[in-house]
Amino acid sequence: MTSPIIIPSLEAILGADKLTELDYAATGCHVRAEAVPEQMPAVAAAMLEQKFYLASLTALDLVESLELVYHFASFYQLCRLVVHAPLAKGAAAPTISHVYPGADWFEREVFEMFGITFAGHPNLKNLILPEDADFHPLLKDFVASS
Amino acid sequence: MTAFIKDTLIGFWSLLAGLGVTIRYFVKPIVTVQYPREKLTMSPRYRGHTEFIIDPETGSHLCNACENCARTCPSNVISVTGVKVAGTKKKRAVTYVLDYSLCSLCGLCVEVCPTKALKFSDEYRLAGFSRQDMIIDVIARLQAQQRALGLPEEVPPVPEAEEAKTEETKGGEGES
Amino acid sequence: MQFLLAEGARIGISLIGVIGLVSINALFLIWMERKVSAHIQLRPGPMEVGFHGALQTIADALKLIGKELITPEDADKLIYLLAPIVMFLPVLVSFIVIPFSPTLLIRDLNVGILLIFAFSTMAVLAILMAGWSSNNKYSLLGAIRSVAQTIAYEIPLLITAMSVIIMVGSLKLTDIVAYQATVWNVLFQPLAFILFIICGTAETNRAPFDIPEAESELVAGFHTEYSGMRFAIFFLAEYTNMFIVSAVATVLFLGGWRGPILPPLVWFLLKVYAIIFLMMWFRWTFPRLRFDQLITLGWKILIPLSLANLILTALAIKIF
Amino acid sequence: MMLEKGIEEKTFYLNLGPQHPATHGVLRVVLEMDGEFIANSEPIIGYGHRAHEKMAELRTYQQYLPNMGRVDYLHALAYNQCYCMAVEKLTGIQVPERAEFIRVITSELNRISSHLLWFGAYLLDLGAFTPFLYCFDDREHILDLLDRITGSRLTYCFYRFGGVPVDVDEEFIAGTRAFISRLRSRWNDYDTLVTKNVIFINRTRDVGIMTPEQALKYGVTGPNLRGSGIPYDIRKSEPFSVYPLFDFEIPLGERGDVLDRYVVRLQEMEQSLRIIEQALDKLPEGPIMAEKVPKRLKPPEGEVYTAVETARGEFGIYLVSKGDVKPYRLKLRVPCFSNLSVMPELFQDVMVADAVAILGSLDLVIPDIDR
Repeated sequence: MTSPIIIPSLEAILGADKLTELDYAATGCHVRAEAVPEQMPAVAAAMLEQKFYLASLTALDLVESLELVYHFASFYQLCRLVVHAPLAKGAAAPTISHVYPGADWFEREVFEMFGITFAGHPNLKNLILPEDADFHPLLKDFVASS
Repeated sequence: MTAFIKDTLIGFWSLLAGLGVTIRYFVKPIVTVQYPREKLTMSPRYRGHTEFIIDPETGSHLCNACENCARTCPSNVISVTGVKVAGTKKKRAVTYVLDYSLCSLCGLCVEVCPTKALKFSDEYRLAGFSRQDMIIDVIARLQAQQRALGLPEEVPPVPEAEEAKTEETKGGEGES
Repeated sequence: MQFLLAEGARIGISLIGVIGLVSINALFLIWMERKVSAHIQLRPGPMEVGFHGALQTIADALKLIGKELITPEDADKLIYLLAPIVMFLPVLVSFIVIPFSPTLLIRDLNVGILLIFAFSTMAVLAILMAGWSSNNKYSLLGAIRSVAQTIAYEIPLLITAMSVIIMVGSLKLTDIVAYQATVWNVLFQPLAFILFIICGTAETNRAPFDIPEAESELVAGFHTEYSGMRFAIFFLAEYTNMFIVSAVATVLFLGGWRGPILPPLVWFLLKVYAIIFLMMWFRWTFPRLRFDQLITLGWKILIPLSLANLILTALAIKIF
Repeated sequence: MMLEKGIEEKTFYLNLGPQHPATHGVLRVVLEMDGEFIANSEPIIGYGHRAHEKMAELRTYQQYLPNMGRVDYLHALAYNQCYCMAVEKLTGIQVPERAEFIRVITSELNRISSHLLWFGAYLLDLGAFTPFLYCFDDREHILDLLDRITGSRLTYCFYRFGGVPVDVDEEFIAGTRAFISRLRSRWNDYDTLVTKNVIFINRTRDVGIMTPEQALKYGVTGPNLRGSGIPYDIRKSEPFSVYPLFDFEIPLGERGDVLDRYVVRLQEMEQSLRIIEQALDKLPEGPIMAEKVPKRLKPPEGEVYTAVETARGEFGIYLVSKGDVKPYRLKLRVPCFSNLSVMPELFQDVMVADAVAILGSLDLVIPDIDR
């Protein structure tokens, strides 16, 4: 297993019970972490220190609630980390764009597609959708017209 | 200073070498195909729109209107209706219409067909003047092919006593 | 009175002749450009209209005549309309002194070569007018680039021409041709010839120096907003400019109309079109320079080299 | 007022796109210009948004296959492969080895065609028209080869869950071998015409330098990252399919400038040729389709992330299944999205001409960004 290198630093932030090692062959990730959105800036800072890049940031609409999903990976070793951060509908999550400038666009996309606001984001406006679009297409209650 | 002169000379030489390449190509024969005058043969697996395979035994198509293709199609291109043929328990296609303007050329319809009734045509001149031109009546196309081969033309079967289950077909008149 | 009439008729005929030549030359050159580029790129080029597409350019010209002339709303209208004319007229004037053959020339001025250089510089003014008046940022950038780079290629162009002129001792084009009765100047002045071709390419705003129009950066540069015949005039001027620069190069370095067997006019045109082919060949081979790189090239390489060439020529003349 | 203060210094805004010769697709970049220099820039995207992620939730797994040819249409087969791998991982379908070989061969051919197109289009950005036609001549041969087995020339929809639907034939193999030697014979011309050209070198060297730190913070991947000297190639570092069986190198740049990114891509084509050559040599016999792949796929509940190395970088699919015939959520992690987001940093205080050179060197496919 190549994963242990990141586990100590994450355990310090999240607690040991929040981390699980996954079967890489079946899931494509080595470690899964459960976090609350408020911990994400700290997690991101820890990951950047370990020279991980932010592969993807997205969200899931679980109908009753939402969940932010962060994928981190490294240029230097094979290790993929997925962080799930559940979020109540209507709640705001703190931004990590000051840690990873690349997260800026990912957060804007999540904002327009799921309606999740990111507190502290410098430029939270629609990225892909038209500027005046006030709908959130990737929510499950959004019905595609055709 | 000497480095500057050297760089300049190397740079100048690189330009001449580049000119050498283009002049070599200048005298080479052209590689393009003058399309309406010359034509290429389509590759054996070219995915045009679908058409019926003419069964050598019956001289007709094999479609039993199971609608697997219509259900599998990601873009709802296919509308097919069939009726039960009198005397047998089998269904047979009466209409088979493609709205080719929606097709994304995935080929799933051909793969999913249980009776292997479909194949890709090698028709590639598919431009049209309106959306109507993109609606392809596969049965009419089959009939045209049968005429060309001198086979008896496909006659869509008449429904049995009970009324055939008809489905909404898209578009208007098809053409071959 | 009779003198005036004769002179008037002469000017009239020349004008018609020049305009005819300019149009036919442009039609031919555009066709030639298409064919040269096509064959360099392994394709046949226009093939449909006329024999090997020979009439394609005429079809295009007719199309351009039929097109709407668009004037942008906030354009400086007078300047906008004048710019193509300012671009084109100086080009026509240059034809007065070009010696096509010993007999075929309109006016054999004493300052022939100066006249051509003086008027060809006006193209920059036209580009500035077009770019400024279009009220389009791309056009403006193109115009500014054009003005900024002028000195970089104009000075070496003049200095290289000067080395030939001090050899010959005359500014008259026929004198320069006469001087090359036995040996072409290019053999005495190979470096000057190369520099002249490079600067001449820049002078005509052609790739790799097509910086004011740079289609991948500035859309179409200074003539972005021009359409129809107004655009066509810029086009016409570009190709006529090519002809003039090549004609000057022919006169200065390649012995003008001189050559065995064939008539002088044929020799002259052959040489001119050979140089034009060279310029086309450049265009379809090289990437474009950045505009500060052209200035660097001008100041750091072309000007020192041309000055050195001038000094060497002067020394050689003094010694021998 | 103006006269008292002297001439007021002002910046102006310039729209690069959405209709502009240098943006290959409908990308708009708003440039705040200080004369010829760029003071600030902001890319504006979304003109080609087709809601691919939403479409995934409305279609069955099979029906989503053709979409994968249309996200990044230039390296469609890698996307196709990634999606198939994601679903195969989720359902536990084992792909026969011959099918994996065919996938690698076709995907690498597709990578070369993508790089060739980039090469031509990039030179077009720099004002050289002719190399574009030369590499299209080469690319045409790849399209013919792929047409021969996939049946289409651009929007391939070739891989299926569990393998490939069509086997390669002798003519394809012979044609591919002929193509390999043909392309190798062209490198010299490309080098002479472009790579060694003094104008080209001056236009690209030390322009648009991307540091490894920037790449890390923005999640830049692919040749853009490798141009900055980081040897990260998913084919090597996270081996998928049968890539571990082949011997190939990861070309690297040193300075991270435009020229390095160019050289990396050019060398990658040669490495792809090597992979194809080895794959053709080692091509095993056997089935091309896994047995018993259900016609109506219903993967068990779970989530999976798969990544492949496309011509532009890491393409990842994050797929969540709730045991339905349709995916519950499918996130496409597209390389160009991150590669474009770093662009404003590279555009600091460069000229318009350089901006075009940098934009082109990032090798963006706009529909890939917009999805």
